[in-house]
Amino acid sequence: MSELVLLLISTALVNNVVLIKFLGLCPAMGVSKSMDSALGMGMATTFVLTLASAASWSLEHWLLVPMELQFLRILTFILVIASVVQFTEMFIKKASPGLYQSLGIYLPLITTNCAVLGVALLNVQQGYGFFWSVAYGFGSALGFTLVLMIFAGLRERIALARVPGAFTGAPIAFVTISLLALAFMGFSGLNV
Amino acid sequence: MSISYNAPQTFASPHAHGSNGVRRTMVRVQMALLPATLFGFWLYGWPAFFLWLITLLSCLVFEFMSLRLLGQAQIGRTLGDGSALLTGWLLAMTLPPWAPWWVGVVGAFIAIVIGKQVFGGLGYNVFNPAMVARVALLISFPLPLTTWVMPLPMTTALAPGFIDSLHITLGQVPIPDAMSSATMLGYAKTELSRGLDLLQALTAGHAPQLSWFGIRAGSLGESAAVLILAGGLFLLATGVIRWQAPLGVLAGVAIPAAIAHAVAPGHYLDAGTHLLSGALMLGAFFIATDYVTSPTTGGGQIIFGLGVGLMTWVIRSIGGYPEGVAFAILLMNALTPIIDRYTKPRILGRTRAGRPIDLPSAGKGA
Amino acid sequence: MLAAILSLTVLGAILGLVLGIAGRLLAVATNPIVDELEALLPGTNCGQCGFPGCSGAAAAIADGSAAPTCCPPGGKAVAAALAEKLGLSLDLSGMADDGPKLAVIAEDLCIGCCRCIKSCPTDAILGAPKQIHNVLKEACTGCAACVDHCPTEAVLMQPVPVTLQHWVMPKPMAA
Amino acid sequence: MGLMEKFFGLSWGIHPEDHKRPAADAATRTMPVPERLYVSLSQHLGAPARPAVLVGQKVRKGDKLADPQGAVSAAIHAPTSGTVAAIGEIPAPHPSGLPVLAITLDSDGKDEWTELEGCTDPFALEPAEISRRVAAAGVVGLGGATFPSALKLSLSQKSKVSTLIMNGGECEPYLSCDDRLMRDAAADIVDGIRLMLHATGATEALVGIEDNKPEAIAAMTEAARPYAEVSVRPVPARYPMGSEKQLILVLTGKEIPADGRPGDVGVVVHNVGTARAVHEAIRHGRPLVSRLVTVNGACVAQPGNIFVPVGTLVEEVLAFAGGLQGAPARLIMGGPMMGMSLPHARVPVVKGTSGILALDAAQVAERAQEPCIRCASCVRACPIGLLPLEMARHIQASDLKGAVGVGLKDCIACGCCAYVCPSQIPLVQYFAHAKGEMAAQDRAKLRAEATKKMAQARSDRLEREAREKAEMAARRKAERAAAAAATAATAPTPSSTAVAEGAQA
Repeated sequence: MSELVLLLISTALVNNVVLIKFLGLCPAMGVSKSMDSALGMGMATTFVLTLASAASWSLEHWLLVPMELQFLRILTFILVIASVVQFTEMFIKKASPGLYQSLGIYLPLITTNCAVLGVALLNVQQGYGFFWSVAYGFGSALGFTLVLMIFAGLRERIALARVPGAFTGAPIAFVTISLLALAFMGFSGLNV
Repeated sequence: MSISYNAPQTFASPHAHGSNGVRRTMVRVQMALLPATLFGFWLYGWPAFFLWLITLLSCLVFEFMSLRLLGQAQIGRTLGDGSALLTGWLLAMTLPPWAPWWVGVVGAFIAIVIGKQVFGGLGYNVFNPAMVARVALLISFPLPLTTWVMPLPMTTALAPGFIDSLHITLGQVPIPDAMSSATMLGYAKTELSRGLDLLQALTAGHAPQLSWFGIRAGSLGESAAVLILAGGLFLLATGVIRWQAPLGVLAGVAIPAAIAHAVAPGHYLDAGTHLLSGALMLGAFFIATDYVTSPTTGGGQIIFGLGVGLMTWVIRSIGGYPEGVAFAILLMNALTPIIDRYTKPRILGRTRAGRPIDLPSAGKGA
Repeated sequence: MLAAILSLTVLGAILGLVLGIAGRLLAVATNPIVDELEALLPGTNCGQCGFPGCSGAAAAIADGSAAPTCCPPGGKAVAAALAEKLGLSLDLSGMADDGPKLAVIAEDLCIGCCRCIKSCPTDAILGAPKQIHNVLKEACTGCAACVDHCPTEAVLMQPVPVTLQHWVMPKPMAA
Repeated sequence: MGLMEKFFGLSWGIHPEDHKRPAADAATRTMPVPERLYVSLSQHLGAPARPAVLVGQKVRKGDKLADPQGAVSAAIHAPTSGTVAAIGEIPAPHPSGLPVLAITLDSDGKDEWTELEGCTDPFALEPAEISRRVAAAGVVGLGGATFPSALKLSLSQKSKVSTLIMNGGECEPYLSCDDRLMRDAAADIVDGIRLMLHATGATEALVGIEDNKPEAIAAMTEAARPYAEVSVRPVPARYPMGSEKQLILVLTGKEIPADGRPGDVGVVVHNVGTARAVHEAIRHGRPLVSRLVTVNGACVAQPGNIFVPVGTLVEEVLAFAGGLQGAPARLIMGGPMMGMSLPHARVPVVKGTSGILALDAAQVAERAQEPCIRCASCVRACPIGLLPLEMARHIQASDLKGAVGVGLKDCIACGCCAYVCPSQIPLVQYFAHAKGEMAAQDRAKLRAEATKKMAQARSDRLEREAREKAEMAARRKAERAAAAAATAATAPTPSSTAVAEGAQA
C-alpha cells in the first residue's frame, strides 16, 4: 500500500509529466484558461492515460513481445490511444456537451498528446508489472491534472491582472508555468 | 447668502475613509524587520550590510526601470509605496550574508522584473517575488547560495574591516575555508547523506549549535529567530498580519516533525530545531502573510499555512534540499487561487454553494 | 512480416468495431445552431451586416464566415450573446458601439415622400404623403435603415439622450 | 465585548467615527418657508408622480400636487400655500446633475393649511383604510430608500408578518435626524408604531436603536412603557446596523434568503421617521410635506437638525444653518457612507433627504488611489460576505458576468469595503458602474425582444397585404370573367378596398 502511495507521489510530483518531463505542454497551455475546463481535460486525460497504460502493457506483453514485433510499438500504441480517445470524445459529447464545447479541439488532440504516448512508452521501459503500469499511468495523469488545475487557477487570476502589453497572452502564461516548474523543483530528490 | 460649490467630478460613495494605507503597512513590516537585520549586520559584519544595501538599491533601480519602460506616470509615488524596498529587504534576509554583489543584483532583477512587473506590478503577481528570486538563485547558482560563514561579530578582532568587506562583497577574495560553516539544516542533511545517524552527528563537537539568539551560521533572517518572532508579534499586534497563516506554518512544521522525531529520532530532527532553523520564522511571519500571494479568508490562510509548513518539512526531511521554505511558499502560492475558490465566505442569505437559503417553514404564513 | 500485417489488421478491426458500436450507442442528435443564432438576432432584416436579412447573417455566423460582431443594431449585447452561444471568447472592446441611437426627422427638410416609412423594419415612422413624418421613439431600434432612403437627408441618427433612469456611474480609472 | 464579537458572529461591518455630536445635541430648528419651492416629481422609489395641477393654479399647504403613477409610486403635496409657477425640468439631487421633472411653487407667505381630515379613533378603522390614508398622505420610507409606505403596509398585511421592526439604528456617521426625532417626538413615534401594527396585523414591534444614542433609548423606552407590544431594543453601534438585513439578523436572528424579502420571514422594517409621518397622516390628516434634515460637516457654521419643507433648495438650507465656512470638499445628500454627492447646491430637498453634509477634505480623508494589494480588509468588512476585491477586478477587466459570479447582485452598496481599503480603491463606484451597465444590458435585451416583435408584426402585415392583394386580384379577375360572361361591367366591391386600407393603417 505505502509503495503504491509512493509511486503515485513520485509520478505525480517528483517526476511530473508537464513540469519535469515537459510532456503534454500543448493541452497544458491550451486548456488552462479556466479551472472547470482544466478539470474536465484532466479527467479525460486521466481516463485515457490509465486505459492506455493498461492497453499498452497488454499489447506489449501479449502481442508485441511474443511475436517479436517491438518495432511496431509506436504504431500499435497510437492505434489504441486513438481509439480510446475517440471513445472518450463520444462519451463526453453525450454526457456533457458544455465540457465538450470548452475542450474543443484539444479533446481529439489527446491522441497526439505526447504525455499519453510518452507515458505509455516510458511505462514499457520501466518494466513494471500490469498493476504497477496502470498505477504509473494513473499517477502521471494525476500529476498532469494537478498541474493543469493549478495553472488554470493562476491563469484565471492573471486574466484579470494588468499585464504589460508585451506580455499579455502566451508570454505571461509561459513565465507563470516556468515559475511553477521552479516551485516543483523543490520536490526533486524527494527520497521516496 | 449664496453658496458657491460645484463638484469637480462625480464622486461615488462613501465620502469617508479609514486611515489605513499601503505605505503605512509597508513601513510597519520594515520596522518589524529592523531588529533582526541590525543584529545580522553586527553578527556577520560589513559584507552583510553591503549585500543588503546592494539588493535593496537594485530592487529600486529595477522597479524604476520597469515602470519607465511601461510608460507609467507617477513613478516616484509607486517607488515610494515601499513595496519594492520590502521585496529587496526580504530577499536580502534570505541570502548568505557574504554572497558576492551580483547575487543581490541578479536576485533583485528576478524578483522585481520576472516575479512582479511582468504580471502587472504590485498586487498582480501570483508568486512571492522574493521567494521566486531566492529559488531561482538557489537553482542557478548553488555554490554561492550555500556558502555560509561563521558568525564573526563586528566587535571581534577576526571580523573583516570596511575595505576587506568591500573586497568580499565584490567577490575578489574567496571566503576562507576556515570561516565557512554550515547551517543546522545543511549539516544535518550532509551527515545523513553520509549515512550517519543524527543522534551521533548532532552530539559531535563540530555540529552547529542551535540557539534562540542565533550566534550561528545562516542568513540574516535565520540566525536570530527570536528577533524575527518579535517582529512578527509586532505585526500581529498592530493588525498588519493575522494569526492564521503564521500559526498554520508553525503547526504544519512542528506536528509532522514531532511525530517523525518520536518515531525515528535518528533520521528526523526534532520540532524545536525545525522551528528555529532556516527561514521558517521569517517565512511564517513575513512571507506566508504576504497579502498578494496568500488566500483572502482566514480559513484559506490556515490551509495555506499548514501547506507551507508541511511541504517545508517534507522537503527538509526527505527532499534533496536542506531548506524548503522558499519552495513550499511558491508551491502554496500556486495553490492559492484553488484555495480561494473553495474557501469563499458564505454570502448572507445564501448557502455555501451560492443558492438562496430555504425559508424556515414555520416562518411563512399560509 | 505477415504476423505484423495480420496483428495490426486484426487490432484495427477490433477497435473499429468497438468504436462503431459505441458510436451507435452514444449518438447525439445535434440541433442546427443556425436557428438558435437567428433567434438571438434582432430580426429586423435591416441588412447592415451585408447579408440578406437576419437568417442569412445567422447562417454566415454559424459557418464562421461572419464574426459575431457583425450586427450593428444589436451592439455589444447581441455580439456577446452570439459569442456565448458559439463558445467563442470575444474581445468586444474593439467593437464600435457608441451607445444606442434613434432616428430623428428634421422637420424643415422632410418633404413627406413616405420612402423612409416603407424602409422601416419596425413601422416606427409615422406620416402620410405630403405630411411631415415623425419617428416613434418607443419603436425605433436605431438600425439606420431609413437614413439612406431619404432624398433630402432629413433623417438623422442621434444618440438616445441620457436620463436619470438610464444614467450609469462612470467606471473608475484604475490606479 | 470586542473579544466576544470576534468569536461569536458580528464580525461584519466597520466602526467609523460617528461625528454625530454636537449636531445631535443642538435643539431642533424649523426653517421658514422660502419664496420658491422646487417639488420634484421623483421623490420615491418607482415611477415619477403625474402632475395634478396646472401652471398658475393656487394651492394651499397640503393640497395634492401630483398623483401616483403605477403600482410603486406616491402622491406629492404642496409644502406651503401659493401659486404653481412652472412644471418643468430642474437639476435633480443626484450625482449626475441630470434634470428631473418638478413643480415650482411660489409661496404666498401665508403657509395656510388646506382642510385636513384627522381621526380621533384610528384604531376603529379598517387596516386597509389606514393604508389608504397613508397612501393619500404620500408617505414614503424616510430612512433613505423612499419605498411607498402604504404599499409596504398592505404587502405586510397580505404576507401576514408577525414582527414590525422599527429602524432607529441610524448607523451613518454625522446623521442625527432620527435620534433627534426620537428624543423630541417619542410619543408621536410610538403612536405611529401602534398604528402601523394595527395596519399590518403584526403582534409586536421591536425598536432597534444603536447604543450610542442613550437619550433616544431613554425617551423611547419611556414613551413605549404603557404598550407591551412595543419594546425598545438597544443594538451595538456598528455600521451598517441600519441595513434591513443586518438589523433583522441582530434583532430576530432571522436570515432573509437572497431572493426573498423580509416579509418571507414574517418581518417588516420601517424607519422611525416614517412612524411619525404615519402618526401625522392618520391623527391629523397632514400629508408628508416637510422633514427633519441633519445639516452637518466641518464646513457648516451651525450644524444641527432642521425641519425643512420639501422642495427647499439645499443652498437655502445651508444658508439657514449659518452658511458655509471654507470651501467644502464634497456636498452630500444623505450620510457619508451611502449618500449622494451633489453636483451643486441648487438642488431641492426631497422626502428621502436625511442629511445635508458639507465635508472638508480632512473629513472625506480620501488619498490617491493605489493598486489593490489583496489585503482582504474589504472581505472582512463586508457585512454580506462578498469578495469586493475580486468583484472589482472582474469589473475592471469588463467581466461583468464574472463579477456576478462572485456576488455582485448581493451587494448592498454600504461602502464598508471602500471605507477600509488601504489603497483607496473606489470599490462602490465599481459596483455602481457594473450594476448600471447590467441594467443597461437588460434594457437592451428587452428592447431587442420588442424589436423582434415589431419586426414580426411588420412582416405579418406585409404578408397579409400581399395575400389580400393577390386575393383581390383573383377576385377582380373572376369578376371580370363573370362580367365578360354576363357582358355587364362592375366596379370592385367597396368593402374589400376598406379592408385593404384598414390593413395599411
